[in-house]
Amino acid sequence: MAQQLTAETATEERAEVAEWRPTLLAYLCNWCSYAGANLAGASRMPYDAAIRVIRVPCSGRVDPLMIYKAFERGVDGVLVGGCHLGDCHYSEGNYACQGRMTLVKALLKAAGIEEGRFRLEWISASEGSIFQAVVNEMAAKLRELGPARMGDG
Amino acid sequence: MPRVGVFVCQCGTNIAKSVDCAKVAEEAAKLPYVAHAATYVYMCSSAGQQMIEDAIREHNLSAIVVSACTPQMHQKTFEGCTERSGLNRYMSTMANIREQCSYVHKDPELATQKALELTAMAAAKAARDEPLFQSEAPINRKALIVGGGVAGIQAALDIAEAGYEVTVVEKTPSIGGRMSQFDKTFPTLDCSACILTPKMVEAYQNPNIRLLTYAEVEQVGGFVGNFEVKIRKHARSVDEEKCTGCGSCWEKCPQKKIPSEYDEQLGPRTAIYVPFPQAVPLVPVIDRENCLKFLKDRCGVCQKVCPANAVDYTQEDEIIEDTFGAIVVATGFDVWDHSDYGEYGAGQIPDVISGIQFERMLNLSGPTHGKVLRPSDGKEAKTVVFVQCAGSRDDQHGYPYCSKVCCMYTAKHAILLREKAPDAQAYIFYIDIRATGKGYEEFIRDAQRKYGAQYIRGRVSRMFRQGDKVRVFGVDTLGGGQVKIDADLVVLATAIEPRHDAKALSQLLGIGCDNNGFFNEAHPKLAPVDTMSAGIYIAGAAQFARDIPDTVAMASATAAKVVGLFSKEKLLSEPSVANCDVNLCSGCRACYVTCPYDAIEMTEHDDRAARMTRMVACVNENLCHGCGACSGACRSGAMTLRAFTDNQIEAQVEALCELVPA
Amino acid sequence: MDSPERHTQMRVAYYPGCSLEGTAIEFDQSCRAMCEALGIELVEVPDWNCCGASSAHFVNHDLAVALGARNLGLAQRTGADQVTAPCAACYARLKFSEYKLHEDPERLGQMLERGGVDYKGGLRVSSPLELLVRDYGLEALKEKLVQSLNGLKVACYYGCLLVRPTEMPSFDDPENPRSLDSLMETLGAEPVDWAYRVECCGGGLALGRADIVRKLIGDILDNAVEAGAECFVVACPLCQGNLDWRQTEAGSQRGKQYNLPVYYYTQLVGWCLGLPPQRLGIEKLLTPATTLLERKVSGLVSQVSEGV
Amino acid sequence: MADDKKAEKTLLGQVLALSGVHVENCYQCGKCTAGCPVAFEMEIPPQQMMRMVQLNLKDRALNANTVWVCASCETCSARCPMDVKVADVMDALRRIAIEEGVPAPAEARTMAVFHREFLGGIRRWGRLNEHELIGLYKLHTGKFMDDVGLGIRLFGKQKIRPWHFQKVKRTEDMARLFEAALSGEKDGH
Ligand SMILES: Cc1cc2nc3c(=O)[nH]c(=O)nc-3n(C[C@H](O)[C@H](O)[C@H](O)COP(=O)(O)OP(=O)(O)OC[C@H]3O[C@@H](n4cnc5c(N)ncnc54)[C@H](O)[C@@H]3O)c2cc1C
Ligand SMILES: Cc1cc2nc3c(=O)[nH]c(=O)nc-3n(C[C@H](O)[C@H](O)[C@H](O)COP(=O)(O)OP(=O)(O)OC[C@H]3O[C@@H](n4cnc5c(N)ncnc54)[C@H](O)[C@@H]3O)c2cc1C
Ligand code: SF4
Ligand code: SF4
Ligand code: SF4
Ligand code: SF4
Ligand code: SF4
Ligand code: SF4
Ligand code: SF4
Ligand code: SF4
Repeated sequence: MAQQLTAETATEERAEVAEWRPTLLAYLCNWCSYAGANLAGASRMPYDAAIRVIRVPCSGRVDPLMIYKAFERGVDGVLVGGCHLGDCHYSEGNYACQGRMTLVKALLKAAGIEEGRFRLEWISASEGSIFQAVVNEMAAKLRELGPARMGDG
Repeated sequence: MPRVGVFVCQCGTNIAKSVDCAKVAEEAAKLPYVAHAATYVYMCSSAGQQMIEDAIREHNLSAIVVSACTPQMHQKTFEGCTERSGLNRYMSTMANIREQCSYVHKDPELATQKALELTAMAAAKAARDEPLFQSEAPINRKALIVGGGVAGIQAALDIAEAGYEVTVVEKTPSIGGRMSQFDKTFPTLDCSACILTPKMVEAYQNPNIRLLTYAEVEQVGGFVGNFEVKIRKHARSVDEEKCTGCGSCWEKCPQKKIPSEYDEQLGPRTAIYVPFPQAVPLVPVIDRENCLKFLKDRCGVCQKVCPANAVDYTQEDEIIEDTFGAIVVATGFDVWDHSDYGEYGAGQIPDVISGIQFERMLNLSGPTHGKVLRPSDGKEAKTVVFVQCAGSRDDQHGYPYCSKVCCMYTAKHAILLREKAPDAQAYIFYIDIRATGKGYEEFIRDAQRKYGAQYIRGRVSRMFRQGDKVRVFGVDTLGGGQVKIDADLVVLATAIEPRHDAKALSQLLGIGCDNNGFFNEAHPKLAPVDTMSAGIYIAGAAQFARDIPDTVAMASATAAKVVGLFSKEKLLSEPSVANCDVNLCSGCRACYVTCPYDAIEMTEHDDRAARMTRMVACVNENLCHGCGACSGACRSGAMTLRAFTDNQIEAQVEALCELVPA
Repeated sequence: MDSPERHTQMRVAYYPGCSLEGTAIEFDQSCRAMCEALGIELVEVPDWNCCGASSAHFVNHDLAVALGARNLGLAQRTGADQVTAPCAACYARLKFSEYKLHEDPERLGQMLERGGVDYKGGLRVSSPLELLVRDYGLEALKEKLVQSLNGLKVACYYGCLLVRPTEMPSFDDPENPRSLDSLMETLGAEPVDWAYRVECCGGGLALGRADIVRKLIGDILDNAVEAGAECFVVACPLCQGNLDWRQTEAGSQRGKQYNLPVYYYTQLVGWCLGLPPQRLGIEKLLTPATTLLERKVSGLVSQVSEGV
Repeated sequence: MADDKKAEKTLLGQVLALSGVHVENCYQCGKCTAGCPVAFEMEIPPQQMMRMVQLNLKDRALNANTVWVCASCETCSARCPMDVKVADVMDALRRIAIEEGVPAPAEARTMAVFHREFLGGIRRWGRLNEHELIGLYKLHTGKFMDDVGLGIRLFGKQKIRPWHFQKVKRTEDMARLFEAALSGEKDGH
């Protein structure tokens, strides 16, 4: 699963440069998913460079509007990452998040945003490889879907 | 106008290898609000830090961005820079261009572009940073301990030893808890009273410890450092100051047949009583529900015989109000009531008793003076069947969990049975043996080898009275086949369960209970004695079934937590807390129900513009942990989390989208 | 307090079941006679079918549910809101059908439709014992008694089906049932404290594996005798058959001679209501059963009738 | 749902599909065996039967006499601490044995015949004709002389009245009900 960074992967990356690059925005909770991303980094697990992370204290901080507005502004995909259920640093913030994200999905659907553009994932501080996989999967999906456009659902 | 300084770190070549740091700095300088940008080889080195501090002063910066490693590594370092150069400490933001950029993207062009975007996002946020302040609260350096079992006593002694005042609130007339009921304790078989009584007396005599027995916590307000607590001390009907514990009163009391709680209903007590001879304090209480004076206004013997004139029928409950800095909850456990087991006689067979009742039987000062006798006819019991896991590991009748101590105490019972009656035979029905402590497995083997206990692997299906015996239908799953034993006495290793009033107490304290009803720890591995409420700790069997070694270790751990808290000069709160804009708040309570720390109160707000008072949310900054769940829940945009405001997050998204080549 | 008038208006659908038409004819007779005397109107379920008893659910759960449901549908046509089944096995099967129908009403509904049945649920399934103890009331019953069992030492044998399966709501405690005991106390008998009240008698194994049944009832008989019982009272034709008919065999196997009549509770209630023994089928019991009852009343003026 | 398909092929999966009982919850405490009134006659006691199901040892489970001597008394189900409905599992195993043509072991054959004849009778008549059942049973098991004495005694008490039997009027309904119930399950229930 976890690839090591090699000369070939660097050249593969190169080929992408000229192409259209999707913008994948991620809201990651400080304690688990953000730390998981750091672990992927510390272990040199390469992944798609489309991702831009905004650190939040807890996935419970994520407001549906933060996702909706991001699509409005032109990002192509949004990832929300939190601690596994039961592991939340603040005990139950991720449950609050999970509840709200069902609303988000409905909202995005109504706005004509394809399903693959939004994901909620529980990624722990030790799951660097899962973070890598999720980012790669999502970025690939976004490349397949092309730029997001709102409102024509 | 904010003036942001950007400092791009090369981390030797860690970052510079794939990110063109000079280019990032150069481009960053063009970003809105950025007044200065620079790059350096090691930003966290003293030279790097000095460079930042100088730049802040020289360029009159109001906030900084350090594009470097993860904030989890050096956020605090760079906060030092802002603080030292006279800015508010928290006007410092990091962009993670190492772990989340240079380490994972080898392509220089992609990595450089990403680093720039991350820097721009951080700068957009930094431009909207506002000074944050940690609020300070004084600490009231007194500890409250709820429950005076071995856990409560140990915690009290440790805290008192460190020089702080402790109040122990114990519900029953004496401290001591379950351990005071035992004859001997596994795995070393030392006499329970011999090791516990000295501790009880020490707690009584320690000038730093105040024991409030026959008392309960009635109300808890405030927060860590300043809990305001109301305690009800039930009327004892005996003046604690005057009583000498001579015993004349309970010797003369005519009400002699009341089932003793301490003896688990196997023996009687009087209406004025001390639960056991070594009780601390050695001051009786009158059980008003059974006293003739209170029932029929007759008798009054105890008052007449008391040489110290201590008996006072007019005494009333006393309410004690006090403030504490920390609370330790050590209320222990209850024992599951086996009348739920119809197939085991529904509690109606006198010779089917619980493990804790057997403990009382084994005790020399107990109702049978240490003899193992059948409750039905007082004859000595020779064939004793023990049934493990009664009410534990049972989804149908009892609890799903393993009660942890019953394998061990059953082995202890089998050993003590042989010691008391060498011709007695113990049969132990078990499913598994769980003996996972120092010397525990060896203890079980001793029970088998040296004391001849017959272990039979299988659960008992049914038992009933057969003449003067109890017929037990079990199974030997290893030997194969059903087993029928006619026993003199059956001892059920009944489950350890939460105190029946644990839920109520947890609500009083604002700490949660788990699915089974035990108090919730903050983290099962890394914070096993903390609770989700700062300043409240749990010890012993109140958290889950625990044996004495675990209980005492936990108690000392809570004491270390309390002493650690008390050794601080003052309490500093989390700087990044939630804040409600009352003008926007609709009073919908969405935040209120979401907050895991009960940090939000709905309060009345005098809305001048609308000429009315309405309910709005209000954050108690001392309780807020800064998770932001409230802010995520708020539909009106009224609730924000400082340092992670909607405004700051939107600005980051905007900065990102502006830089993305269309 | 329930007024006797109310009871005279009780109207209940009656499901006799196959055994009561066959070898347990006396259970049927005594039950009808008892209800008549108490003013409980029994309306026989028209064209009822076998409940499937001990075989259907062995072999196929849907079939077991369907057989019961057809009867429930027919019972509902009588207009009564409750159907009573004396045989404990039938009672358990009907209750099971009613319970299972709620689990997947749609699928079972379709299945029943194909079998020409229309049952939407809502009927209460009871045993006449339940009817007596819970609906009629033991106090009300006491008022109607004309003779007492005068301390007859009786072992109340519930068997297994009356109180199981435990996942269905039961009118009595599954491990330590009391209803028969209280009924017997009301009749002036003295229920003995014994252990085998819910142990299985082997039920449907009687025909296929009489050897097993002999062993099981031997244990039951021994325990009852040890507890001082003079007779049994039962609520199930399988229990009655096994205990009564195979008593001699079980005895000779153990070198013992048992002599414990095995009454249906309906017979004993009928007896105390003063009904003639022939209407109760007491002479149909294999172990001689009339003398014991006669001995209990003879020479003793019944306390109950004295009070009336 | 490829997983389900696969699971259904295992004994554990088959039992789950037929009875809804999760046998994997059994932790082998033996309480079912301890209380089973006929365990002394079983080649494999109930608790070990649960183990056979867990391990998918179909041959061993179905070739034992266990399911045929089980009296369906539900004692095991009522007392299992893990809420494993053992009696329902026995029902399911019996069905699997019948459907897959596993012959009942010799001395358990009598019970298999009993159930077959019992149901056959209901299918034909709607009601159980006890006398027919006894007759057919004896015919098929060859146990003519068993219980003859008992039969004569019952006859004497007018408990056996072969001329009295009444069948259900709408026997065609009965046949259709059987068909519906038995076919329903072929659709996967
Ligand atoms: C039968 C049996 C035998 C055992 N034998 C052994 C053994 O040999 N060795 C061993 O290591 N462990 C043994 N244990 C386990 C041992 O009992 C526990 O480890 C120990 O008692 C836990 O101590 P505690 O202080 O947490 O709780 P407890 O001993 O239960 O003390 C809690 C105290 O809090 C008080 N309290 C409760 N609620 C309130 C309230 N709301 N307000 C104020 N006060 C309250 C209670 O009155 C009690 O005094 C045994 C347990 C049982 C059941
Ligand atoms: C295979 C395995 C799996 C486990 N899984 C779990 C699990 O899932 N959950 C769980 O709760 N527990 C688990 N445990 C138990 C867990 O490992 C221990 O509870 C825990 O590691 C104990 O921590 P410690 O600090 O006491 O000891 P250690 O983790 O052993 O740390 C001791 C440290 O002291 C250092 N040291 C040793 N001697 C000296 C010396 N003379 N001078 C200086 N330093 C020294 C060592 O190098 C080491 O860093 C597992 C254990 C094993 C073996
Ligand atoms: S600040 Fe971080 S990135 Fe820079 S040199 Fe120090 S460790 Fe490396
Ligand atoms: S007689 Fe008085 S002094 Fe003595 S124990 Fe009783 S109350 Fe205390
Ligand atoms: S007054 Fe009450 S407590 Fe005192 S001796 Fe009399 S009964 Fe006992
Ligand atoms: S400790 Fe032993 S007896 Fe107690 S529940 Fe666990 S396994 Fe059963
Ligand atoms: S930030 Fe978290 S802890 Fe603070 S008030 Fe909001 S929900 Fe409560
Ligand atoms: S969620 Fe927002 S609007 Fe609702 S009460 Fe809280 S702060 Fe006010
Ligand atoms: S009683 Fe239940 S858990 Fe125990 S062996 Fe039997 S089926 Fe398994
Ligand atoms: S249902 Fe069968 S397996 Fe269960 S206890 Fe009864 S006879 Fe034994």
